[in-house]
Amino acid sequence: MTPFFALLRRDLSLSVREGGGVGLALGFFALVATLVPLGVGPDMLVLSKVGAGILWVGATLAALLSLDRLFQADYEDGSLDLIALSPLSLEGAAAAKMIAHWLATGLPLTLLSPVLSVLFGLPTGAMLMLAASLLLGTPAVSAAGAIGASLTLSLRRGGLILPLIVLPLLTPAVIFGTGMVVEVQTGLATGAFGFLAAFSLATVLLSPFIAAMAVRLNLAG
Amino acid sequence: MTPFFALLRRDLSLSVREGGGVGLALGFFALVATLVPLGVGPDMLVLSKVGAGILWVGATLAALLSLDRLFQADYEDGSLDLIALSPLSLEGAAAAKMIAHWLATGLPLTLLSPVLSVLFGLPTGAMLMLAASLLLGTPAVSAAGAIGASLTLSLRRGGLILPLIVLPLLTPAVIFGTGMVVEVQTGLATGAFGFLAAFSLATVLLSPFIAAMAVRLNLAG
Amino acid sequence: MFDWLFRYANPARFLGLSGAVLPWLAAVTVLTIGTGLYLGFSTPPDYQQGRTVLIMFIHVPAASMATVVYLSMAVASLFSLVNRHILADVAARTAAPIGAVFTLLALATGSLWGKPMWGTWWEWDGRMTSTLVQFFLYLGYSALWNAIEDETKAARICAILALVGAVNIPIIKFSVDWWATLHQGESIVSGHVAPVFLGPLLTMMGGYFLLFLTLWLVRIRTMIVERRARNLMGAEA
Amino acid sequence: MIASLTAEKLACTRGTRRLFEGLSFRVTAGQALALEGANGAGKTSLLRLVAGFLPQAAGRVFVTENGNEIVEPEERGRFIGWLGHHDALKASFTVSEQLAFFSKLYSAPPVGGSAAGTSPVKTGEERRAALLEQVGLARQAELPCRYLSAGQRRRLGLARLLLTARPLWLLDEPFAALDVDGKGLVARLIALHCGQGGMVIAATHEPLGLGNESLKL
Amino acid sequence: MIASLTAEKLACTRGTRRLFEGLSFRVTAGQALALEGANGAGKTSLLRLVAGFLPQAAGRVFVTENGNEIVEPEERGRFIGWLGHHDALKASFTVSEQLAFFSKLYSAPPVGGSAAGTSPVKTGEERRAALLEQVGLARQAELPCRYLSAGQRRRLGLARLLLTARPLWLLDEPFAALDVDGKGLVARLIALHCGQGGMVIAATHEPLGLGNESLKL
Ligand code: HEM
Ligand SMILES: Nc1ncnc2c1ncn2[C@@H]1O[C@H](COP(=O)(O)OP(=O)(O)OP(=O)(O)O)[C@@H](O)[C@H]1O
Ligand SMILES: Nc1ncnc2c1ncn2[C@@H]1O[C@H](COP(=O)(O)OP(=O)(O)OP(=O)(O)O)[C@@H](O)[C@H]1O
Ligand SMILES: [Mg+2]
Ligand SMILES: [Mg+2]
Repeated sequence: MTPFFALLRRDLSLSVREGGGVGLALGFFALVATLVPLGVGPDMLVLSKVGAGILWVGATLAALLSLDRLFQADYEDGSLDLIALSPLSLEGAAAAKMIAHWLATGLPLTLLSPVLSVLFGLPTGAMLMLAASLLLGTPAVSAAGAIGASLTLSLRRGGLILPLIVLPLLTPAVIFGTGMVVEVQTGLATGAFGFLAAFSLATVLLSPFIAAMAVRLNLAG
Repeated sequence: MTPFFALLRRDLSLSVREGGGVGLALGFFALVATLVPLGVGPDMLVLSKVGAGILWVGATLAALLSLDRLFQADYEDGSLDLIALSPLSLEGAAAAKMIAHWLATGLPLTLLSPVLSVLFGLPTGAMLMLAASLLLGTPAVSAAGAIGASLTLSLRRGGLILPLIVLPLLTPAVIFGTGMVVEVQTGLATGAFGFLAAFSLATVLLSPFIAAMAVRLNLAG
Repeated sequence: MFDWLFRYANPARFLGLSGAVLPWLAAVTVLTIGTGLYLGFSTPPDYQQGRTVLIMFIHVPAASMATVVYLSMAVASLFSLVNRHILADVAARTAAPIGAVFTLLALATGSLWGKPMWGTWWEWDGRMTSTLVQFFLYLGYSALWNAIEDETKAARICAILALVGAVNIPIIKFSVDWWATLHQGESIVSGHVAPVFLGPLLTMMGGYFLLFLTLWLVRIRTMIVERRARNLMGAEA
Repeated sequence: MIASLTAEKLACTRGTRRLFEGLSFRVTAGQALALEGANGAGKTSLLRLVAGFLPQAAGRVFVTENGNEIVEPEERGRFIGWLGHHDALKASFTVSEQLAFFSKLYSAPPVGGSAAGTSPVKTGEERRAALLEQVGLARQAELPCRYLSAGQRRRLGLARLLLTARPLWLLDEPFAALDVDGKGLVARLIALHCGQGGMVIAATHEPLGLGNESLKL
Repeated sequence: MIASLTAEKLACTRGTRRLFEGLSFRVTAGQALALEGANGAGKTSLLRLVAGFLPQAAGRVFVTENGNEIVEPEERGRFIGWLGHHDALKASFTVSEQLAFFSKLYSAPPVGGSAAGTSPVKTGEERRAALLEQVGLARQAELPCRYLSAGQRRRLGLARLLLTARPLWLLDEPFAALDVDGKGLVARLIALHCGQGGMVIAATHEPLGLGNESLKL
């Protein structure tokens, strides 16, 4: 097994064992999707209008909140020093971590989304399109999240600063992602798919380099 | 200064210095209030219907997410051992931490809520009632959060498990809290105020004892 | 290429030079804004908007400064990363709160204007929304600065964030505009502003820009002096 | 002031492993006890048990005060000064802020107490400054703790121990990370504390000083 | 295999404080260098600088391989075996899982390498078992790391160091938390590593063994 996959696998099993893994992000997503109707009230007409948006925001939050310690835990316990000295480049390490994060959160969140769409009474077409848009958009969430995590890795209580930094950068993903669902609901083509794909691709490709740069700076502190 | 206030003051200044303090919870709250409309679409009529619910959920999340390390940080660095040996009882310590947390998050979130209500086009009456309901309900959020934090203090990556444990306990707060706003919007009395007040009071009174018990168990591990 | 710049980038020399320039700059700023306000108040009431049109002279320049300041911050950040110069660090850091205030001013005046014009304090229109998101970018940047204790480290880390944000701003603007548009479109360049308003408006814009430069210089100077004091204290530790 | 700490037929289990059993010992005023044993023998566990954090699997621990046996862990804890593996330092607090907080948390007496070797100064602040001087951190007083070196962190722990002025010291590897000077300081502080009627139990892989009793785990 | 590590006129600044300057030294194959100095003198900082984590304020560090000077921190890092203050252990991983991960991350050679004192065994797994045996953790192989004692954690660090089979060891207080046996083990491992042409730089408050050069900070 190459160093890259070794790290990817370790991060995956860590997120299952210590992060509570896949379950937690899913649970959080489901809770938000349940609480909002409780707060908003049982009007299905209103709910179906806001469903796609709430679910997109909920999935983004669930993914971001489960990565606050993507680099931080390794920094605090000295693992990051050892990773930096290993044959794996920091760019490679960042990419491995990003992919592990997406596999542990983005992907399962996408798979859960159709189930939660039911709570908002989304019709089947919209439901499937929501899942498709999440499949396309969540890699960007993990990638932007990895940048945020690398920037904040030396902060003791980085918890909330990460979404504060990353969420504004992700507005295009939310807009185009829900845009894809609205296209189905209204029947008007707007090209949201293309934009989301381009945004996602660019973010994913750039993120390992930016994250590695930030990690290097942080190790020097 | 008594040990109780010493701890309260320390936690407050820690949350300002290391937690990024008041600003972060507020920022997160504001971001959620911005992202949801981005997902839901710009229709003010829809937004004003869901506003109170979204803001209640957003404020709850902001408060909960900023307390994931309420006990955990002190546990990991050994401070909790020293606190346990101090003249202050663990019950007192839990109460001090809970109050510090409310002062640093619940209170400022309440104060910010009228501004964010504007984003959802809430009329003035609903806006004020929302703030009132948050003022009454956020202490319960901090209190239930302290219980959750004490239960999860030995988990390395407690981030998301905490809201997952605590949010279900807080559904009554969300329901009665938004209920108070709906009363204003519809003019129908439902007694939400009384329920919320009772719930809040009970949670706040019980929480230090439960949290102290959980801390004791965790120290023994 | 930037040799000329670095000759003045030595903090001591910068303090000297900027100290000499600052009083003049401040005077010109006051003069320009004063003139702008005077011209603004002497315009006739708008046939549609009445006297509320005066808000325009506060609002429009503030809104443009939101972007201009971010750009300045990004350029300073680039220097901070590439040339590792403390003056660039300080310049980037000090620009952020100024930018945040301009952005807040644009939001507040826009909101005040919205009430009489559209009947609501807030509408989810493209420009307004992207201004709000930009406000969050400033907030995140400042929060990160304050959270990292070591100053040189904070400078580099935040520079990365500023640049990532700079790349993303056009994308955000575009996506938000595409999402919902209601706000007044571009109208200065395309000549839709009545000439009576155009003069005072352009004057005010210049005034705001000068105001930014003045505030920026003042804050950079204070921070350099503060750092020196701290270094003196630190050298004893 | 307490007169002694007694352990009777103690046993300790971690997970599935019995670390020790039937362990009895007594420390009386003025005595220092060195805990010895290989890595993983259970020294840290015994200290945490005495402090009341870990429950014993069998046996009894108590301190005696005026002839009364105090068994309740929480009450026992009020007599204990703790120096563990962890530093209990907050990255953003300066050295003196950190000490000031613990002084208030422990309602530390502003003058005297049983703090070994402090000259009789007046205010709490002066006393803390004197303590920092004593452990060699005077120059770092205004430095945030994140910048302290490993040994400086331990030294701050020593200052806190003195500050809390508790009669029974539980020390986990008190010599760790300290330079030669620092080790000498610890040995002196232990001797002074015992000289003033205090008690010390220290887990260590290095000798505490001359003439101490030791317990082999 | 590299032939030497050279530091020329190094200076190091932390925050506003200049820790050292004009520091020059050279370690050649088979040599061990002990870093000495009071708490806060800059030993850890020097090690981090050599490892390429901290940028130097002035001067040059490089390793020489076949006559080529390798200055680039990231390339230099490929020769370095690191034992720092922090354990780099994950609470939920067992001792052997932890070691297996690092073995893959470092693409550690399954047989031989420069790992000091391992008998020539075949598979990676056998080799790791032998390493655990050597550092005295055979019984703990399946224990999650959260339950390890302080000394056991350090021993696992030693096993990892051997596993990565790097020629230049940078050790920060390698004796910390170890019992008498463990200290003997470290001294033996250092001697063995040097005997096989390896190099060692160790920050320590205790003597490394006989006949080592030392550098006083
Ligand atoms: C909170 C609400 C508002 C925000 C955040 C906002 C934001 C902006 C922004 C970003 C610009 C572009 C400035 C530039 O770079 O040139 C702008 C320009 C402008 N705004 Fe607003 N605006 C708001 C409300 C309003 C309202 C209610 C009106 C009046 C009906 C208004 C009238 C204008 C005008 C006339 C311009 C100049 C257009 C041009 O020539 O570019 N704004 N505003
Ligand atoms: N859940 C568990 N299951 C099995 N063994 C455990 C468990 N928890 C702890 N242990 C073992 O109990 C012992 C704890 O030892 P402790 O930390 O008290 O040792 P110590 O004497 O302080 O050692 P050191 O000198 O290394 O600090 C270790 O040997 C550890 O492996
Ligand atoms: N930002 C800063 N400002 C001032 N001084 C600093 C700063 N960061 C670190 N220091 C000082 O630099 C030194 C760092 O020392 P280092 O950790 O290298 O010491 P060491 O020799 O390893 O000590 P020990 O033996 O205690 O481990 C300490 O004296 C510390 O106080
Ligand atoms: Mg121990
Ligand atoms: Mg050190």
